Amino acid sequence: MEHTVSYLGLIPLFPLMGALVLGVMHIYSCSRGKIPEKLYAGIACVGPVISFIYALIVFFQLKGMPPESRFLVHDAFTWFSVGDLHITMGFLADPLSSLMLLFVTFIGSLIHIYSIGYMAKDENFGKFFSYMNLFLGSMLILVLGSGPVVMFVGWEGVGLCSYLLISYYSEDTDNVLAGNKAFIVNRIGDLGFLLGMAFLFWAIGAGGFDYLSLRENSHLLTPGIGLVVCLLLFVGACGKSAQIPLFVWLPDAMAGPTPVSALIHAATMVTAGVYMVARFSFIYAHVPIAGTVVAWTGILTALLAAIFGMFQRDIKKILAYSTVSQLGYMFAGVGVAAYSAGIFHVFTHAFFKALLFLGAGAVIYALHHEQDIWKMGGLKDKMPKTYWTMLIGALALAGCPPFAGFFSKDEILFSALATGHTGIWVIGVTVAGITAYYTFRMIFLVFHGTPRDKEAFDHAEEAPGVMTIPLIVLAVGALFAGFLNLPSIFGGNLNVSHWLAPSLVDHHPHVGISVELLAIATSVIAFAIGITIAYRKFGMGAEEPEYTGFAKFGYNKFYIDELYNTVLIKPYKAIGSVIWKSLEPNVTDLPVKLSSWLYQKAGAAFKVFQVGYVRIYAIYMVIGLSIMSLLLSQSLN
Amino acid sequence: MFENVLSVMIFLPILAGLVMFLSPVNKGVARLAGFIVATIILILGVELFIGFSGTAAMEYVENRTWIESLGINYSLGIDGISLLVLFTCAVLFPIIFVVFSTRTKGFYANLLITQGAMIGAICATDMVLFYIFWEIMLLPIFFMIGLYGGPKRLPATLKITIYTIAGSLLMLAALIYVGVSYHTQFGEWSFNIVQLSRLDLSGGYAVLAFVMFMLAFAIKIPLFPFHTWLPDAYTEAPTSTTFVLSAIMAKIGVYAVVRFVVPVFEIEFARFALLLALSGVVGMMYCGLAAIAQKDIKRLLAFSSASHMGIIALGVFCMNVQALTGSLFQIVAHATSTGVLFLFVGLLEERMETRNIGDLGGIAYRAPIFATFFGIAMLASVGLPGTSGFIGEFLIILGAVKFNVFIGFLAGTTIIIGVCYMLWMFQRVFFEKTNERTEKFKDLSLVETLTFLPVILLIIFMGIYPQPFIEKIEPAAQQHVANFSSMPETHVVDTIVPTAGLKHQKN
Amino acid sequence: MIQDYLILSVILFCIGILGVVSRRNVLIVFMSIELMLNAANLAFIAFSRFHVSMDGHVLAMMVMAVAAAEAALALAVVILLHRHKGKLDTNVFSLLKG
Amino acid sequence: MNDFLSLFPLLIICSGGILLMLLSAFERVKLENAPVLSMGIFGAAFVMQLIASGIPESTLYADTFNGMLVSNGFTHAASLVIIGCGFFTSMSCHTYFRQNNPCTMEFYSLLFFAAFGMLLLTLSRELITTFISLEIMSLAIYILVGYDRKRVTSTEALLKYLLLGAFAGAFFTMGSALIYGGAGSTKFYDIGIFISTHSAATPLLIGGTFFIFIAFLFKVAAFPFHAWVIDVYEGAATPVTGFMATALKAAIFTVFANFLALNSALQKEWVDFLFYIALFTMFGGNLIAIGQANIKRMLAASGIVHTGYLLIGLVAISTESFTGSVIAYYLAAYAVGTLGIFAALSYLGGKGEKRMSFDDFKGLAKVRPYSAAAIAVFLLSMAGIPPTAGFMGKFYIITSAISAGQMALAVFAVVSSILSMWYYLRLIIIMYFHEAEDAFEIESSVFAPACTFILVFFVFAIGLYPIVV
Repeated sequence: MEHTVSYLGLIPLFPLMGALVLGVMHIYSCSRGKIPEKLYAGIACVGPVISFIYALIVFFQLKGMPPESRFLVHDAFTWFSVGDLHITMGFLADPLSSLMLLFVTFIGSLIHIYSIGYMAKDENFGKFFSYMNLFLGSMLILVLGSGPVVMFVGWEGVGLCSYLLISYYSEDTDNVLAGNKAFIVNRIGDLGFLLGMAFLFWAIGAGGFDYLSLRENSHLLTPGIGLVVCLLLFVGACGKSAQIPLFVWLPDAMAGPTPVSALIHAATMVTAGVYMVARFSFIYAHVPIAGTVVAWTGILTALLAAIFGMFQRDIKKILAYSTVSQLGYMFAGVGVAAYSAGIFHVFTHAFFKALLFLGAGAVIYALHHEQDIWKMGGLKDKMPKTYWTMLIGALALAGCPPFAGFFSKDEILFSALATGHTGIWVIGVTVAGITAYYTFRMIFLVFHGTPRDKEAFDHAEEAPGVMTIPLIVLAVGALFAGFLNLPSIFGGNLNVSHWLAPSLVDHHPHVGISVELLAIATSVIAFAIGITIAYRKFGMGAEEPEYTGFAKFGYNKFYIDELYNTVLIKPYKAIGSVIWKSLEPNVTDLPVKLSSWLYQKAGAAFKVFQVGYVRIYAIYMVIGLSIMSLLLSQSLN
Repeated sequence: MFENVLSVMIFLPILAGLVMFLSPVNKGVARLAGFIVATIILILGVELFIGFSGTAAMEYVENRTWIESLGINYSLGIDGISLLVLFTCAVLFPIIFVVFSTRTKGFYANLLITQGAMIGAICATDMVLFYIFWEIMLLPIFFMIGLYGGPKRLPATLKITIYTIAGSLLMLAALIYVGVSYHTQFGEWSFNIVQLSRLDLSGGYAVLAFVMFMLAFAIKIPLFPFHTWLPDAYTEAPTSTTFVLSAIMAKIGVYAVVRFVVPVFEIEFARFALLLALSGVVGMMYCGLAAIAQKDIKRLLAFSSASHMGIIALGVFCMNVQALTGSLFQIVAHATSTGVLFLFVGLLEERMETRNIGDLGGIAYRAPIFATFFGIAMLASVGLPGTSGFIGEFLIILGAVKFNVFIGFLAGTTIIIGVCYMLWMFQRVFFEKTNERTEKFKDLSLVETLTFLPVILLIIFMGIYPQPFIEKIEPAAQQHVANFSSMPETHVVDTIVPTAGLKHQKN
Repeated sequence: MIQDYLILSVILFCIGILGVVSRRNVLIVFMSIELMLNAANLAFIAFSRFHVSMDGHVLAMMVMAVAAAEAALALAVVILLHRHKGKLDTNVFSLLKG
Repeated sequence: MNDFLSLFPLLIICSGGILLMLLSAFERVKLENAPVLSMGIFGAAFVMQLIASGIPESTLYADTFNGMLVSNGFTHAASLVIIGCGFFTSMSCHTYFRQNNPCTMEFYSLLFFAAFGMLLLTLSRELITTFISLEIMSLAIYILVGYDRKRVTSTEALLKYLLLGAFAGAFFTMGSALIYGGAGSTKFYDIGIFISTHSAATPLLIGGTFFIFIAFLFKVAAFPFHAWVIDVYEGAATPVTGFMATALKAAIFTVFANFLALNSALQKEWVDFLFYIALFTMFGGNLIAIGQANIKRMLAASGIVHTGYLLIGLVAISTESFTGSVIAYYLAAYAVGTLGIFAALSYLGGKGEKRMSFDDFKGLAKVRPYSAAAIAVFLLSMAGIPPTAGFMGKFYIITSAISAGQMALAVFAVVSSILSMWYYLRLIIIMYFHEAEDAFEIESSVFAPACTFILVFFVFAIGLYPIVV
């Protein structure tokens, strides 16, 4: 059929091959002779770029098709087939995945280029890029997978890569611990995903376990099972996209190199959860309750993370929390069934958040790995490119029209309002204000005012071109990405939404223009308020305040980590040692020990009867036979 | 020659081992000879695997009368159920001979005899024959642990031997009961599993016999709570023995349940399935949790192995085709992941003279190849997609959910529990700072690398393209489940458990 | 009629048993065993009278012969024991035990 | 002709005994060659017995012996076992007496007389014949036990055995008297007829049978008549112990089975009785064995356990189609293992049996790997681990038990053999997993070791090709 193409499988393959080659080269270089970084860099960038080109090809091929039948498939081979479970290693490109494909490969390539500069003179240069390529490959599998199981491969693959890259500086225990945390928390989510798949399969999987067939059979799904499936899948999404209660790993994940944070923990991987919910929109559409749960989880996460963001002092932590909070927005969007809005926010967020991280990276790079914003300041003149690009990013994040963030976020809030989730809308607007506040808190403290750390300031200088060019490109994206989905009120026609429509079960609430205006107005006001407060407090070089009361509470993230530690981790270990120290030897093994002990003792006791006096032996005989004869006489009558 | 390849595969190693015992060869020669024999077996095994046509029927059948008066035959055969177990047993042995050079000839002889006996147990389709090989394969283990084991080897070896023999002697009584009741029902003696599956047993003694069978296998697998011999034995045994125990011998327990218990005792099996599945899951969690508390890598792996065996066993007890196929597949996957991890630990011990996690660290920087291989095997054992470990676990969990949601959920937790202790161990052994001990850690030599590379590739290949394996075992699993579920439900209720115990013998 | 003989033989037999279990002197123990054998003989005779067949008498003869052989061996043992310990107390000979 | 043929081995043994006695009287043969000579005679008898075993139908000596003797497949098998035991015993005696106080020629002639008594016992189908052959056997064995006059332990063993044996013999006579009274005859055949016409439950018959059982149970050392066996085994010379443990047991069990099988009513009457005896014997034996430090005593105790298994065989015999094949096979299997280990002990024991406790055998495998391996094989055979003879024996016993509906007994048998693993493995562990403290120097003699290794071969041969009559 005309939908089958043979090159979809190649898109993930290139980065994976790159990963393999780089890995082998790295291992080789460990034992004999170093390999020049240029060679590594070259190989590293080939994969992503080629994938990007393919992504463009896919995009245009889809564009050439009639909207309702826009999809390409490529069934590479039967992965495994047991009973009526048939899993093919297949790839599916439809508008949704093609959009993801585009920006993942695009941003991925940019960040690879950026990393060449950032990671320069790192002795594990090759390893780093091998991991990055591996990540990109897995991410592409995740995006392109034609069914949940294939998606799960990428899903866990990116988890692995994030583990490897978080614990990249593995000499330091904390980094490794952060990596473990990320992996384990992700695994908790994956359990949800796995069980969700299982339920889904037993419900409607017999007719084929890939999205297209599932979508056809989705009407067979009973609401009960549907709810279970949705919630379980959402658990998976929470793990991957750092939502309540599984968001704790993302801030720690900043232990990895900054490009990693930009690529994995801001732009791509963490949005996989949103992507997944959108993917399964045909199920979520059936069970509104699930949608509501998703939306509320999202918006509450957004609020919580935003509050945490207000009080952080580590520049990357701030960005991390803002990421969590933005992800919350996205879930709110998909939760209220505005899938296209959610995905669009994913899209824009990828640009400006990557931009912010890379900018932060540049700053950190300039200040020799200083991450505390209270030790920065006045870098505006020192590194203008970084400043201006980051400013754009900040504005986009804060949702200032006409930057990208504004449109996407506004779309979400509007749909929340329009679908009658007023509560979500209110919180959303508040969060928008807070976002503006902490974003500009960061900007002011880093770039304005007077330098707080003199000699670090003196050594600081603009990053090399290989790093700034990606910044600029992304800045452009952050500026104009929003216009791709211009709502009608601004004379646009929601291109992206229409593009995504075929692969989503999207419904656009038709409400009066007034509501839309209200939404826009409120979010603009919120932004304004946030930014003014920020300016008041930090505009012109503020001094570090004492964290007290609520601030302290917020700075310590409401002590949630400590809570988990005492409620979950400590007991877990305790159980382990209890089992090993006391349960195993004293309870489980008791019967065995006891029986052998008894046997030995009984044997020892029995020796007593062997007295060695022949008379006694005769007596034994007599006793024995008298007892027997008694019994016999019983049996006689 | 190929029509009785199975006999060759059984008796070539055994004879080689015996000759090695009796002839005064030095250990180098013994090792070489052992390697050659193992390689021949490997070639035969692969050949056999390829030649296996993947129908549900028995292939490579051999049948000779042995003891007419009791209808005991020397009958061998391979089908989808046993294929992968045999494959594992045949393929993994040469590694041992390459990797560990510091052993006496007796050790190698023992290894060969074990292999032969295990292959025999896998191929036997006559219960008595199976029992004989089943018992024989324990003896070399007994000697290997006792002669070449660690400091606290004597209690360990005594415990494993008596514990397992206790189980198998009970099984002996049970299988004789089965044979006798076949004789009473059909008027002829037979211990052939194909004929025995026609039996319909019911009543107290059937339950008793079933319990005795399951006990034997539960001890061997080991199922919770009969696993207590395992930590000591696995830890005290020389690494290659531990490898044999965990990679293959445990699997034979699972295999035997599928092959001998399910067809004969459908009714009892159906009645106890939930309980057994529960014990599998509980064992998985119990051992997984216990693994966290271990200081000794080998013991940690021992517990992790036990934990995975719980899952594999669960797959059998769920008795739907996905779970069963998953288990059969996981048998290989687990052997190639956890089993190989044991070998790696053995190498580690040889180089570092310690297995204590606390004394290690930063090995990844000294030995990237070793670290990579270890990492891949570890990821396979925690069931990461793209490695062999995922397919099996996925299928088993899928089946478990079908079987019972609660069980399925508990079974799912394995992907969390496993990752906890593994990452914990990996962090402390391979990451963090190197110390003066690990400073001078030697990476894998070329030979070792080339030895392990095939296994690592197998892990990945089986993860990415498992279908060739699955399509060979799936029909047999299909049929097995079909036979099982064709069992009339009405039987399940009208079997009574013996209340008066054993006191009413005369029937 | 026959009962009386039987009762007598049983009594003799029991006396024999009592002797074996109660006495420690080897000679006396052997005597008691002889007593038991003779009790058996008595029973044989009585029964053969009862069945009106000669078998019983023959059997009694046989038993006596065997008893004689045993006695011979016993006496040899007695001498042997006396050589070793100078006592005929069975309790002296309890090296083998446990 | 056939009847004469099946008596021929008996005659050979008897005349062999007399011949040796005469030779010793005239001192024609050097003591060295006595065992060789006896081996020759035993071998000849064995061959004859094999030929005789070809006879399918059973021969009743109606006119020659007035039906007091019957020979059939079962007796043939049993006789084969007994003669074989004699052969291997004299083989290991050759080595044993080199390193212990030497014996005289009469020793071997006594061995023959004992064997003669046993053979007669297997054939006898009449109570007094049984009694006489029992006594022939016993008197010979008594003397063999106490043969080493200088060793007080040996004498003590003799005392205990003689005393208690005579005691049990008295019971036998009383029993036969009662049965004679009850059934009017002492021929098994007539008794059988009487029972089938009347009943097995008359007081006289029950009492008589009971007394006779006591005698038998004493001879096979069943609980609670087992106490003597341990001391006697320890006191007796190692080869003699081996002979007692195997041949004697074979003979008694044969006649026991014949007696039980004479009428089904009788067997039914006593099944429960034997059930409990078997039970207690197995577990009592295990309890005694686990505590022993001396190998001979341990083996004696394990002998008690095996008696228990054989009793299971008796419980399970089906009188309608009684072939005794199971019992015969088990006797053979047990005999091979036990003889083997006693043969090994009789040359490893060293001067004056100085090595007899477990600890003396520490690290034997390091010094004498082949002997250690042989002992291990015998132990495993006794423990019933495949592919040895012991396994098949146990297999048959359990099969017969379950076929007779004695599931419980089968399970108990299995449990007791689990318990017995303990002390068998203990010896193996001591031989293999400890360091050698002793050089195990022994008088160089080829016979006992040869005997050991032949028996190893037999253990596997019988195990893998179980010829069931």
